[in-house]
Amino acid sequence: LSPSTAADFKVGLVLDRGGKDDKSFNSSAYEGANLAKSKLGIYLKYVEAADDNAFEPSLRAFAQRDFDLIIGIGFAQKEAVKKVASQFPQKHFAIVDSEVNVPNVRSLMFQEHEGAFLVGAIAAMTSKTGKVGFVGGMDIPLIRRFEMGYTAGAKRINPQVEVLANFVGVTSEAWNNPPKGKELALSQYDRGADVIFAAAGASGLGVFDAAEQKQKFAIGVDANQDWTKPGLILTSMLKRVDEAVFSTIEEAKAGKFSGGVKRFGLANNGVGYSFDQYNAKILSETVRQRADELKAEIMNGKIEVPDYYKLNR
Amino acid sequence: MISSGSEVAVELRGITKQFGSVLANAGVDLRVEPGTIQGLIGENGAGKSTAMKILYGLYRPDSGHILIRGQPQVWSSPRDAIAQGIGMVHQHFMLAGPYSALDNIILGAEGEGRGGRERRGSRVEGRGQPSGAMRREGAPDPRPPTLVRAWGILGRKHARERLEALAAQYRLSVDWEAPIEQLPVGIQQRVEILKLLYHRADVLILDEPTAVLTPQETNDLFANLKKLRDEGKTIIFVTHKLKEVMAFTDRVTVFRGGSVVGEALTSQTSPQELADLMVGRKVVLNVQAPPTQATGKAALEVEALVVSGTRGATHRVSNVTFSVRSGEIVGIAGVEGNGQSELLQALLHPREPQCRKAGRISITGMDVTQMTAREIRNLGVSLIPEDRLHEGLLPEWPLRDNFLLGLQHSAAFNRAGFICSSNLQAAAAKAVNEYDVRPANLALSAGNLSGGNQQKLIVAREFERRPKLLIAAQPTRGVDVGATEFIHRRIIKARDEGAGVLLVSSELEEIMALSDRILVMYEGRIAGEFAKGNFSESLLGLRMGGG
Amino acid sequence: MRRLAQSFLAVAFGLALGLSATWIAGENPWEVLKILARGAFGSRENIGMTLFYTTPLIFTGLSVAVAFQAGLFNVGAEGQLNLGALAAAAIGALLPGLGWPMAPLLASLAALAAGTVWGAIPGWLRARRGSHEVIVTIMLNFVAVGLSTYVALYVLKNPESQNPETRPIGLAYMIPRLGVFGDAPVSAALPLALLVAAIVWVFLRRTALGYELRAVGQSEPAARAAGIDATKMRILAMAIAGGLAGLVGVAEVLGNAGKFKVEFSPQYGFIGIAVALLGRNEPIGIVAAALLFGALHQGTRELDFSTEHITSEVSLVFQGLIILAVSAEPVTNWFRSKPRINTDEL
Amino acid sequence: MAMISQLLASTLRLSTPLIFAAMGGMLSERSGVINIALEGLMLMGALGAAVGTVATHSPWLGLLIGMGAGLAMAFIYALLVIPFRANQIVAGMAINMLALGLTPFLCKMLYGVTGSTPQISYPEQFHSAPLYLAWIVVGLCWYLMKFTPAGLWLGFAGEHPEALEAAGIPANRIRWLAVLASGVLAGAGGATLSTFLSSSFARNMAAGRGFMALAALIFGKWRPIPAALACVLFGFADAAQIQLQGVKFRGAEVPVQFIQILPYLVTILVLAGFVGRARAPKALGKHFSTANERE
Ligand SMILES: Nc1ncnc2c1ncn2[C@@H]1O[C@H](COP(=O)(O)OP(=O)(O)OP(=O)(O)O)[C@@H](O)[C@H]1O
Ligand SMILES: Nc1ncnc2c1ncn2[C@@H]1O[C@H](COP(=O)(O)OP(=O)(O)OP(=O)(O)O)[C@@H](O)[C@H]1O
Ligand SMILES: [Mg+2]
Ligand SMILES: [Mg+2]
Repeated sequence: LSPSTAADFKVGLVLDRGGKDDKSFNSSAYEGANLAKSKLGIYLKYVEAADDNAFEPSLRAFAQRDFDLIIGIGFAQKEAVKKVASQFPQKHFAIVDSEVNVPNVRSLMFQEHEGAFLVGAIAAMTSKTGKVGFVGGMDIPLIRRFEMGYTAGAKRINPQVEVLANFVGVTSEAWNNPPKGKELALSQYDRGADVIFAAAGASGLGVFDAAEQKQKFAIGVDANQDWTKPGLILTSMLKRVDEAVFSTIEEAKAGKFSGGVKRFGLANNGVGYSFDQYNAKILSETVRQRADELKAEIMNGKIEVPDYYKLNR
Repeated sequence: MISSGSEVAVELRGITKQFGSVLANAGVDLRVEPGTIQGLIGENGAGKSTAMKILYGLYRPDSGHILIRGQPQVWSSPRDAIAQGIGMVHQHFMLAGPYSALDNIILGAEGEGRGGRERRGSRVEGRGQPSGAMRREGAPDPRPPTLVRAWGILGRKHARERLEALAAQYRLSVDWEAPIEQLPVGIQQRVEILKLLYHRADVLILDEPTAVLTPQETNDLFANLKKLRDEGKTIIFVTHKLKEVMAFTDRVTVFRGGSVVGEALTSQTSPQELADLMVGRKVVLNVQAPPTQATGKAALEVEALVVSGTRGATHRVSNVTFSVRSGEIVGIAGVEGNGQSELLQALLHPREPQCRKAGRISITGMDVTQMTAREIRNLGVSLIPEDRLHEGLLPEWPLRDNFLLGLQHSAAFNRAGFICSSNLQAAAAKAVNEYDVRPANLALSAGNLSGGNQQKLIVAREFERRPKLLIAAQPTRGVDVGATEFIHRRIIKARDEGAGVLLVSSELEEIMALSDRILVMYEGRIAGEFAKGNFSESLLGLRMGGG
Repeated sequence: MRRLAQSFLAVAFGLALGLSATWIAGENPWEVLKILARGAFGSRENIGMTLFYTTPLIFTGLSVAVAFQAGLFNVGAEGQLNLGALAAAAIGALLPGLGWPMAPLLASLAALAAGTVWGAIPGWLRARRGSHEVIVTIMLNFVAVGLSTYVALYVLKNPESQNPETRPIGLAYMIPRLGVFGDAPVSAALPLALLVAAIVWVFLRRTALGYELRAVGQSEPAARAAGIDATKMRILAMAIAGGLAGLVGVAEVLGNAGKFKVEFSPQYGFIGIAVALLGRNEPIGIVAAALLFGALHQGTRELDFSTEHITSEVSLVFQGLIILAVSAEPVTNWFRSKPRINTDEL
Repeated sequence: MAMISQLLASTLRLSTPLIFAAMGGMLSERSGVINIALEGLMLMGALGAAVGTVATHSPWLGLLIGMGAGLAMAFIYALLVIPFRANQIVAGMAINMLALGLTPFLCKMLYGVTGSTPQISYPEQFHSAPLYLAWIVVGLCWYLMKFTPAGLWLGFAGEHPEALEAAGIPANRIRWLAVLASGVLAGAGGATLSTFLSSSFARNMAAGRGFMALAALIFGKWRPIPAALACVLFGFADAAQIQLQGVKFRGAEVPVQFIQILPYLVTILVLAGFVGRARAPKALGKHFSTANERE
């Protein structure tokens, strides 16, 4: 079974139901942890939860088996992490996307709306039609947060801009339905959108297919997805779950683990937009300059990006 | 091909077939000469159909041999038998409702309508057929493998041409394009016979073909069969009606308990002799009920009842009015499918529009048209349904639970909604003994009883209600002579105890023996009413045929 | 006894097939089996988790079985249990002031009622309109998920969480936990499920109504001829089936989560079909079968943990294979509760 | 105007997988075998086609492999419901469950990735061929059922298998072939999901389409052309739903959830017979044993 390993620092990862390859935050978190495995030589073990009630026993099983750091991915694990962390105060825990106020838990929070704002602005600047699109996966608050930030960013550039927003579905199948994602995107392109932001897990791949078919732009999410369709993915809204996970592991291994909330926003590059050789030709200098100005304005508080979480309490 | 003298068209030798614990055929020997009509007669369950299905290749015999024109055969499916010119009209028609008559006929012989094509080559390597076997002349020919034929053509046009010629020859015209389910049974049977002719069968097996026919239709059928015989076809005709055997066959074979117990030239035997052979003892062919002693108030009154047909057009029951008084048996005669079933459904479920469109029904003087089936049954209505396995029993349940059916709310077995199993057990045990249901094992599932015993179980249960109105539909169908006699006596007893009895039967003899009055139903109407002593079989037969 | 042996064989066969799949994936099947067993029964908490998953499966198994006894196939338990849970959570969210014992009682009744209504709809459509209940219930599952998601997101949203879930219900609503199972959320819903199983048994086997319901399932024409209102029985059976599935809400909301979470059910409704099949539609068998499938679900979590190549989906493979093995003849004979007594043996 | 043609194009695309699956279902159900398993067969087809296309760089070969995957799963189904006489609904649900679990499992074995395959590059995807192919299949099914002996036998196997047997044609063999063919067609339907409507396999990507196809089949009264038209109707409902999202009604946005459940509600209304009752093949769901087996 588990290969004997020299690594004496053991990290356990409890992934959300989407699983390791959800092309979204689970993938990203796994990549960060995997990077830590190869760079830092830690021992890494991950499990995928089959249902919501499996989080708690999985977290606990890691704790009981002397894992040093246990990371829960996704807000669905909030209560489970809270409970298990309280039961094992000497262990270190981390959770992505949710705040847990227990001393031995580090909460890794991302300001998705800020990143979405930037790509919204980029979309509006690039759009020639004055219409941009948004394709969300499942209709949940997190995705609404992306949508709201994106819309605000676009409107900031062009108050007349029209944002077409669609959701793939109402169940978790929505994250795994690329045909539907593609159809939604095709429809938006047909209605005049020329840039579409996909925040839809694996369904986003369908949006990229549509972009290729229509030779129009799409925007990726979470990880840098520019490489998947070079020349068509305008940029990706980065949500650096991988870096947050990696740095948490790194610090914990070095004995510098601290609890509390760690926010990842524009300021510390926890969210942002991508720029690399794959989109260098399509993301113009001026657009980037304007985006960076906006970024600065957000950071110094000149612009307040609307936050769906706060507005919908 | 007219046969020469002593050649045997079909021979069964020592055919044995066992179904589970039932020995359906125990060494059946049968020889049929070509160009004759051979009657097969025997009681229900005697093994006639089984032997014929073996001859047709549907069942594989456990042991024994089949010889066609002297050549031994081993058949793995009806395909082999059909190729040897055997054709069969089954007791239950082998027709698929939504398909047209034409499609039903060409099934299995697709693409054969085109003249001559099927006559080429000889059947060289028929499965199990000894090499050197003679090719049967005029037989449909060895066809290409099924999977190849599947993609061929249906050949509807050619088929139709050939069929029209056949239909003209035998005066069997049919609406070729109509879905089978929209054709009357009599026509459906024509389709079955045309199917055999179309498939060029020269041994025709007909399993109880007259059960669904009027006397007139029966005569037409036999006229045709005789014509076919005279053309050299061999006909095997299964029935349990002695009269038909006497009138239409050349030879007769009697089955009992899975074996052949006698064989004779029809001209040299008599109905009584055949009946005694069939049953294995001397039988009184008909127990007559003495006329009723006293009749009371009306047990059932039906006024201007109308039941609409499933497909809109014609009414299944149109404007039927009659009554049954307590202490009398009213028989409803008629060929099946003339509205009797619908009439019974209307009596039980008058509230449901598909069961009753218009008309008034009252039972024991109470208007029941707005009552539920349960309320009606609670008035003291007992029912022996026509299809006992479907409507009378829960075949997979034990006898005890079957005995409770319909009585689950009766005070004897129900305590505040709970079933009182000790009472039930006791009552069921008593009834099973009294009505001689065998085996008297209350834990046995009802479907495992023989037909006669199933019927006795139903009778026992329905008489437990002490009926004021007894509706008995085909009460002795598929029941052996002993049980028939028993059930008849019970029905008479119920009448004598004051119940009104509505007896629906397609067996004229039964109707005539028991009824105090007879109504004949034809196409949903009452086509005649006769008081006791006022009818003859021929008169009833005429009315049943719409005459 | 022979039936038991046959079921056991079928399950073993299904398991063996599943294990060979893990073997192809590069695991040692014997080890896999040991891990499965350890995961399901290896510790107090694991036993507790097994029982936790068993509880809803008893409800859904009974739900499928009651419908089946009336000759209907309830593929809709998944939708019914979602609405049941939603209703319980809604009562808790809307009436926070209610005290014990009114609070859990009312919420449980709400779960029951919501499931009943959602079950009665296909029952009614089947009985009155002739719509086939299998397809209708499948469609209604999708509708139920859409409705409950809407309510959870927009009507009773939990402001404290980004999760699609309703506001938490008050503490007064929670039913007691069974402490012996460590941290596993085994609640009083388990004894409730056992009690309900007993009630269902008495209803089906000992009451006139249950008799009528089963009679309709055996043969509608015979039941109708005997004066039983088959239409009413069909609707009743589906309503009861829905109610039973709705009770999953009690276990989930009042016994565990304290709120309705979108997609909380790992397909309890569908596994319920397998539970009923394996339990031969009899309450005692269903309890045993629910335990088996609960153990399988819990045990595969441990597999994910303790092996290299096996993920949580394998539990679906196992379940599918076991159902296939059990559904094949001759076991189906008993599923149709068809006692085949040979007259020779009498 | 443009909007209408978009809607139409979208409708045709979205109905393509349904049409394949419904035709598969038609063959199976007309032969007397209920096919709840369409969903699982589609899933296998989707995976097979994605894997095949990734491996061979040809969507046509991918399609063949997808059909093969559907066929393999249908083989298991047929084995269970024909000789082993399993309850068709139970076995169908089990096949769905199995496919749901098996596809990610296979992905993991093949690519080390749970539940998805690598992307198929744009030039290697189907662009419109499946759309035409679907209608060719409809035409072939129509021809088959109406004008060939095979179609007649298939129909008899589902209406009155005893009659078929008595005509010398083995009914269960016909059912076997019909179920296998349904696996091939449903597999093709799944293949269009991963190689035409998108460019990779994703876990559970059939997302209820197998059930929709089944509903369309019933709506179409088990006949090829009406069933295909019903698929188009459902495709239209799906396409229109996309356009409807975000539409305001009395000033408030109509919730996505309500729009998403529309096709299911339509199906229920259809099944409730408000659009004409369907008559199922008479022997649908009933096991058949040849006279010789029956003893
Ligand atoms: N397929 C079968 N399986 C089991 N038992 C059978 C089967 N077919 C016939 N039997 C039994 O074999 C016996 C002979 O039946 P068969 O149908 O040959 O009688 P029959 O003479 O044609 O009677 P009937 O006049 O009622 O048609 C009966 O006891 C019957 O119940
Ligand atoms: N998955 C399925 N696909 C298609 N048909 C199915 C499926 N499952 C069951 N069926 C069949 O569909 C038919 C639905 O038609 P219908 O409502 O007429 O049935 P029914 O009510 O049993 O028959 P009747 O109308 O004669 O009472 C049923 O006969 C049922 O056997
Ligand atoms: Mg007879
Ligand atoms: Mg017979």
